[in-house]
Amino acid sequence: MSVVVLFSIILLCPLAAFSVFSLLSLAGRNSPRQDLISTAAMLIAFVCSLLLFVTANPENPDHQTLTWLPLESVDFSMGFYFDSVTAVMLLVVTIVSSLVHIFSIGYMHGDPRYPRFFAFLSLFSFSMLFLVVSDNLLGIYIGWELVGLCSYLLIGFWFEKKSAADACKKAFLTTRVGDVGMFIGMMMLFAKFQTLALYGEDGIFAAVSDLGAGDLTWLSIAGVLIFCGAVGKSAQVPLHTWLPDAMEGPTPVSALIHAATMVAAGVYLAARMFPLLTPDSSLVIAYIGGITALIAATIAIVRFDIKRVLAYSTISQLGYMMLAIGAGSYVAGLFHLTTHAFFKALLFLGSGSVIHAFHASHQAHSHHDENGHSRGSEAPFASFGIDPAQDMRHMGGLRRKMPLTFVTMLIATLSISGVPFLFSGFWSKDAILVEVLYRAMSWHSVHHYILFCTAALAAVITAFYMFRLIFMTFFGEPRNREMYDHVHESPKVMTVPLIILAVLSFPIFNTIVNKGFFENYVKTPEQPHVGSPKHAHDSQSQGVLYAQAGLSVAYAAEDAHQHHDDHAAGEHHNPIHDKAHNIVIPLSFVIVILGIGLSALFYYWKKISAEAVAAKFRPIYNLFWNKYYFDEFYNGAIVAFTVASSRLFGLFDLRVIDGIVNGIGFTVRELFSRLIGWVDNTFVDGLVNWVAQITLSVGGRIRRVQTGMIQNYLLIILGGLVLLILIFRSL
Amino acid sequence: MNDLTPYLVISTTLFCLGIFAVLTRRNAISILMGIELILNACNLNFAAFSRFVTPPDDISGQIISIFGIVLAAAEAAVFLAIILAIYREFSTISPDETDTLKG
Amino acid sequence: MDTLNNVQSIRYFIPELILVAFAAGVIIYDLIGRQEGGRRAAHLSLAGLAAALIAVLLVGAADRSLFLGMVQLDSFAVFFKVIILITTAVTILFSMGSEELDPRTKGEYYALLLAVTLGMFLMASSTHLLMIYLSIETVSLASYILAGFLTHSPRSSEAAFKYIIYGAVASGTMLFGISLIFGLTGTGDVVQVSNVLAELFSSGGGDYQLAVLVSIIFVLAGVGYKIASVPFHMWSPDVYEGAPIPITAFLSVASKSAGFALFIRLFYSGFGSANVIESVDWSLLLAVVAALTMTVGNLAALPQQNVKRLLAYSSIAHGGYVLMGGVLLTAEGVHAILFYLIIYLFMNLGAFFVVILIAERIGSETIDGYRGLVTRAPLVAISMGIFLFSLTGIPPLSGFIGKWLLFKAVLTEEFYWLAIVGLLNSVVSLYYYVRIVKAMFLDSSDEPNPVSFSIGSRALLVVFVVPTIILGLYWTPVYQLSKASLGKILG
Amino acid sequence: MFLSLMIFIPLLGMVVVLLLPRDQEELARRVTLGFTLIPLLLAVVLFMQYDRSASDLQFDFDTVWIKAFDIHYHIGINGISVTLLLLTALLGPICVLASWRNIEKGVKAYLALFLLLETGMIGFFCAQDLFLFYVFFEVTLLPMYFLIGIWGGPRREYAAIKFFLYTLFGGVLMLIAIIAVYIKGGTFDIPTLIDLASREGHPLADRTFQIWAFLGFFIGFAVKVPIFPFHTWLPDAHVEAPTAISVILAGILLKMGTYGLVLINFAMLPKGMELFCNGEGRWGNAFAVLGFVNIVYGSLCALAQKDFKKLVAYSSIAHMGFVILGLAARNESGMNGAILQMFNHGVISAMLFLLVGVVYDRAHHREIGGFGGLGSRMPIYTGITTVAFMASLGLPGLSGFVGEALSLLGAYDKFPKLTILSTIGIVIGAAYFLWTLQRVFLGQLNPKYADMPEINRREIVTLVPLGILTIVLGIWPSFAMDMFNEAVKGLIAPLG
Repeated sequence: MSVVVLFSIILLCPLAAFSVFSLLSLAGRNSPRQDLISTAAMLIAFVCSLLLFVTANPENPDHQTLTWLPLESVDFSMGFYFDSVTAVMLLVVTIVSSLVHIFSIGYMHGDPRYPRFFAFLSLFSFSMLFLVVSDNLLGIYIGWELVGLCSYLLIGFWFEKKSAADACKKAFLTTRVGDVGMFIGMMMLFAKFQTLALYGEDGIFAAVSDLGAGDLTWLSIAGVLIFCGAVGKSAQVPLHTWLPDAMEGPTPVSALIHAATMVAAGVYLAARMFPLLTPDSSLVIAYIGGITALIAATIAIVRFDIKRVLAYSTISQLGYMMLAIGAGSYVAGLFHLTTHAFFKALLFLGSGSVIHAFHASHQAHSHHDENGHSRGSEAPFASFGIDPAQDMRHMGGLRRKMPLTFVTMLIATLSISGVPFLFSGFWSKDAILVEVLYRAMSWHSVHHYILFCTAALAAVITAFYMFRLIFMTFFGEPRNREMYDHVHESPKVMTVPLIILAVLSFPIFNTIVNKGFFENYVKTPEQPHVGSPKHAHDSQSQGVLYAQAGLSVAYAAEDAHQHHDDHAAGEHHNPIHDKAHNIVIPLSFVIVILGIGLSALFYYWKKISAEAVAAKFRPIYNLFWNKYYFDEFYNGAIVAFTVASSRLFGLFDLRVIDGIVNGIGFTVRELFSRLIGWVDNTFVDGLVNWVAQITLSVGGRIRRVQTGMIQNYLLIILGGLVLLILIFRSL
Repeated sequence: MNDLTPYLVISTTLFCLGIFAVLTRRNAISILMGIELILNACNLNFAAFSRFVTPPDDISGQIISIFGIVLAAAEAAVFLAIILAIYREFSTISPDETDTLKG
Repeated sequence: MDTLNNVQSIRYFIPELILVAFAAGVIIYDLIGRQEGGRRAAHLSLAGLAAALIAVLLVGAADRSLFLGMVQLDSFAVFFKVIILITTAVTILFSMGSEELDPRTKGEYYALLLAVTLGMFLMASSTHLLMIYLSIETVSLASYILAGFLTHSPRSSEAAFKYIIYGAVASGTMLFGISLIFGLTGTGDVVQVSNVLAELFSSGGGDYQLAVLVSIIFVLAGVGYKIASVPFHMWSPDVYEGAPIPITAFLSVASKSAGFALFIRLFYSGFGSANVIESVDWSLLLAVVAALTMTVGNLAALPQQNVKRLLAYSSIAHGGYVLMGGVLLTAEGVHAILFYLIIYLFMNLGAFFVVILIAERIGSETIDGYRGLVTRAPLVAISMGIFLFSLTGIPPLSGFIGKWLLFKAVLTEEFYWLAIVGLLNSVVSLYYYVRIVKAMFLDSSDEPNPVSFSIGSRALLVVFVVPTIILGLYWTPVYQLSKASLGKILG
Repeated sequence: MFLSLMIFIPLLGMVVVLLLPRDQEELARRVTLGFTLIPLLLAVVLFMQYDRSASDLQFDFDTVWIKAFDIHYHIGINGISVTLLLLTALLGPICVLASWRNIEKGVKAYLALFLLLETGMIGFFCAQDLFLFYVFFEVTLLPMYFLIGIWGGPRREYAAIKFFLYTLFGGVLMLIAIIAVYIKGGTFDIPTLIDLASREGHPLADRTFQIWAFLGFFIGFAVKVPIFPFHTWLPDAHVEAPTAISVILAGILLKMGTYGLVLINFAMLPKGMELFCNGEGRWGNAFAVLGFVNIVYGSLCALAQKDFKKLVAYSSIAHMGFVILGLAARNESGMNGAILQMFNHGVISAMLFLLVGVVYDRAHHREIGGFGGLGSRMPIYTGITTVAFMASLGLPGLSGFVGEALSLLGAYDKFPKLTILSTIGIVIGAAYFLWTLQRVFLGQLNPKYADMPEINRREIVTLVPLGILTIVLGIWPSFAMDMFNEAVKGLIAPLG
């Protein structure tokens, strides 16, 4: 079957599933077997993408377009672009999505809005797939916003919960901020190239390489702006605060959207934009990625909510990927995306299974409860506003109760902590470290050395907190008896997806997560050789240009050379590269041992008391516990701003950022509304009314002249005559 | 005396006196007198002009002044009638006190 | 054009004679049988008007100067005569229904109306300063009486009182001005006056400037008092409010029209023609007067509660609009004036008719009396709405077309500021017209029981409504008519 | 002839309705519905018949009306007007349905006035003679005044007169400009005038004249659009007007302003446009700045509202800002975006007002804070609202996005800074809509509305067609854009 047909099937199946639901409900009827419809649709899509992956040949990308808007001077075409990346992404998305569908059948069972959930899942899958296959920025942006919408709808799925309602709005608005940046970037590109198409001979990528040297800065700015979108969606610092809150949504949603696919879309975007990334913008991306990786990891250490831990770990892993892309190692980034998608989804589903079990037990022993999950509020005992069913401090020893969940999650954990050779996570993470170090060594770039250390450190912490999670959840003695007693393993429909995902964490069985295969399958596109003719790798010209870009000539030379043998024979037979490799392999052993060992000392053997350490390093602990005061910073900054300036737009900022950050700020709204309303009434409307007033009062005056005394009238005649004579005399 | 000026002076004075009376008198009758003064000033003008300006055989000026006198009489009649009506309604003929219509 | 002597003139003077005859006839008839409340007298005078109308049309509009150049017979005069006749007839119809008038005296009332009509005929056609003065006086004297016609009504008497004092002074001033002009030119014939003045100044008679200016402005006082233009407008609100409503309507339309006829004749074929005084910018003078008039009228109307008084001010404002057409002394301007007067006739008389009906059925002249009228008397309310919006000048009603022509005339001469003032004024005017509309449509009345009106009055109402709408959609005939009526007025 | 039919059938309907016996209200409603459906039918036919490949006038009909002034009854449509015609004709029956139950007093008068209004609107979009154009422009005033003033909310009288005065004020300034143009051009025929204005040396082409005329027309239309600072009539009018009338106001009347800008200021007075849009000199950014102010200011005000309907009203101001911005760009993407945005805003804002009406009819108040948790009580209503909101905040895949994005993309070419600033509006837009969504639909169900009836079939019928349009145009904008693209090309061709 041709690519087009397969694509259309892949896209249409989920869309159809959603339409069925929406049409039925518009007619006021319920869609009883929505779960089956959606799941079936997703499976079909999966089969098709598998077919694509197997049959289609990524060497010669398939690219088809048709005009979307009939404009002459500018080009608005829609189309799809199929290359190895697309194939991989399609596969990843469809696999995870199908599995999540299946899992949800069990997890969401008995929810009052059961069908709606699946409908939304289908809509999401459609949007995500659309985003992946589309060949131009506009299409990507469309899919981009649509997945945002679905994430909004699904986070707020249990909208009766205030926390959920707030979280979904926060998510939408925060990402929207990034999207606006992305849109501005798009406008810049559009203004320059009169098109938003990426591929093809008049696509942006083709045009970029014809740019003059003077455009380098411009291009960097555009690249960073586009990347803003990714910052929002992939929850990079400083727009990361929405993702942890997004955990208010049902756990399968967290697994699908906020771990495997949507948040990874940011990375995908960065990767797609790879040919636009100048050294400068790359560096920005890399730094943001690195910082995010570290910050998120450190925050994760001190979380107790099992989903929050995973959320922060997601953020930090995404940071990794960004770092990779920014460091110019396209393949490693995408590879980590792939592996991460599977094991993170697995982790979330696993945690979901635990939470499910706990809720079940909770229901078993506290009967006063109707609407399924939507009652995190009434906890039987004190907890920092954490849903008790997600609080790891209530868990422990679960490995006996739910062995399957335990084993699968353990595998995922080993994978994410990068335990050597056996697990996919190791390979991808290792690849990233190697790439960064390699850049650092080959370009003698301090930046990249710093980044490398950050990444390594983050890796240690990752291992630490992941095992902390495992130990606290599955090992030791149960901390909460009566809940523990009611807990039992989840049904097949939930465990099977876990098993499948677990299998997908072993490179041996799966080509898709096999580094060797992946590196051959996915090819790094060229980055802009701004100013120089296409495909020219003359190191001199490169040097000059990158010197203009404010980088060392060596960097430039190496880079050119690098590109050269990229095209010759991949990155392997490159001395520096091998050197980096040889450093990283042992290092990752150290990392893993360090991380796991520490965490074991804390939480397994209990040799060291976490509390004690926390007490010792109270300030740091607080820093972590309070998530680096990001939310507080936003609010605080704004409050300070208000106090500082009572100016209208100051207040407006207050209102909006507050709305973005935590969407509460009711008092502020009051204040703001009064001000704006006041301005509108006083200044704008007031002016008009004022004129009206004047007119009326003048009317009144003139009226008063009409005294009713005839002789005054006569006087006025006289006056009028004299006046007229005087005036027109002088004229 | 064969000069236009004194006539004009007189007539202008009459006119001004008339206007003055009309503006200042607090009694309808005196106002009527003022009006008569104005009209007579005009009549005087016409007569004088026809004597000094227009050719001797053209007496239209004097005719006009006669018309003026007639009209003055008619006006006076109507005026007095209205004054009576006013007196009936307001039991005063002072224009200051007949100011119910205003604004 | 040929000048006819008195004997020859008679046959062209028949319409006026008919009016005189019927006026006399009505009085005599009234002396004999005044029992039946003057209905017959009314019919008789209507017949007289009809006869006069026929006569006017039969005599035709051939250019002739009657009575040795005292009176001019031309299409221009005919046009105004017709307008005046129609207005008088309508006024008589109004009065027949009116209950505020004392039935016993209605006979004299009609006779006086005929007399006024005669005077207005002369105003429209006189070309000699003396004739002008006489006609004005004729009209005024009769109007004074009519304004005060309501026995035992202090308001009416007061109106008459003020009217006559004001009128006498104004016309006296005018007469003084006339006398000066006579002295300066040695003639009373308007055309000759202009010629003499022209050569007087062409032979560098700069030292006469002040004299001429003063005299012309004095004359302007008389005319301005007739068309109630600032600063000679102040009598009209009081008189309009005090006088019987039919008379108010009559004055606001007929005597304004006659006044404009006089104004045009005087300034176009008289002082205006050769722009007798180089040093005076007549256009500017008139433009200022026009702008002031409409502004004062509109602003003063804003706070009014008494609908009669409100309409009085509104008609002052409309005088201002019309005056805009006369500002530029162009054919187009005069044409616009004639056209506007036709439309103004319908919408203004219509509005006053509604005021009469309301005053009699609901017994209120204030806006409050109009509350919820649409539920009580839909036809009347809707008609009133149409008249008012037409007066505002909102398309597709005829009032808009009238304004449209005026503004076009002004803008053609690139008098932009005047046009802007005028249009902003019409926005202001919307405000007070809508106050009545609001009362009628948006407010609810305290007593919802419907009010009934006689078939006749409803028919008459429709007679006003229809042209007000139709002329807004298709006005070519009227346009042609008014164009034809210009005649040689512009020399 | 076709168009004349479309214009005057509602008028005929008005007569018929007035002739119906007083007590036959249901019948009157049916009749009105019928008389609004016919134009819709015609409009659809028009839409099919229209030759998309031509930029000149089609269905042209021209006959002398007033000989003396060479005033013609000249109607015809180009691609821009045909889309707006379709919108007008579509909203007609929808509004009749929307006011089926919630207008009790004076039903006949209401329907009659509504039909008159429709005649005015349809005529306005067809008129090709400046005089006719102005007459139709003003004809919409009277019915609107009464519809707001009689059937409106508590402050209806204030709102009505305010609307009336504002629009008339703009109207008279426009009238001066029209007369001036007529005096210079000697005709009212719009195509002819456009042609004359493009000839160098012709008095119409004189730069200073064009600038002044531009200002006259601009103020006239700016009041209708409304453009800051002439906007203050809009919130009052929208809030006080009954649902159906708000729909017409937002859906059509605002478009009359922008349509006029395109037809007159843009096509007939290019030199004036040049001065205010070329981005150079003191005035070069004026037009775009106004667009920017509308966007940001409108969004800010919307953000500040507590009244559901007022919020929607202010959002309209913001959305019209995008239109202005797109027009200011004067390039293909900007213009097409602006015009598409006109159409889309017509559809979306209509939906929004209908939705507000739905909840108002049930709860009899519009306090955003006064609801809560309706999502669980009325899922269908919530679903439709979500679609409308998302469309309005410019979610891709729904029609709102395309117009906005195109306008911005086009405007960026000319006014980069302003356009970037304007994107703030996108965020704020999301902010206030989501805020409303949360306050009204999310959270615990407000016990006061525990038995709030779900949206009924009639209301769904009014909403669904608009919803479909929203989605279709979001996915396949060419559906509408094909219609006016040629016309737009014709407009911007002279600019090179």
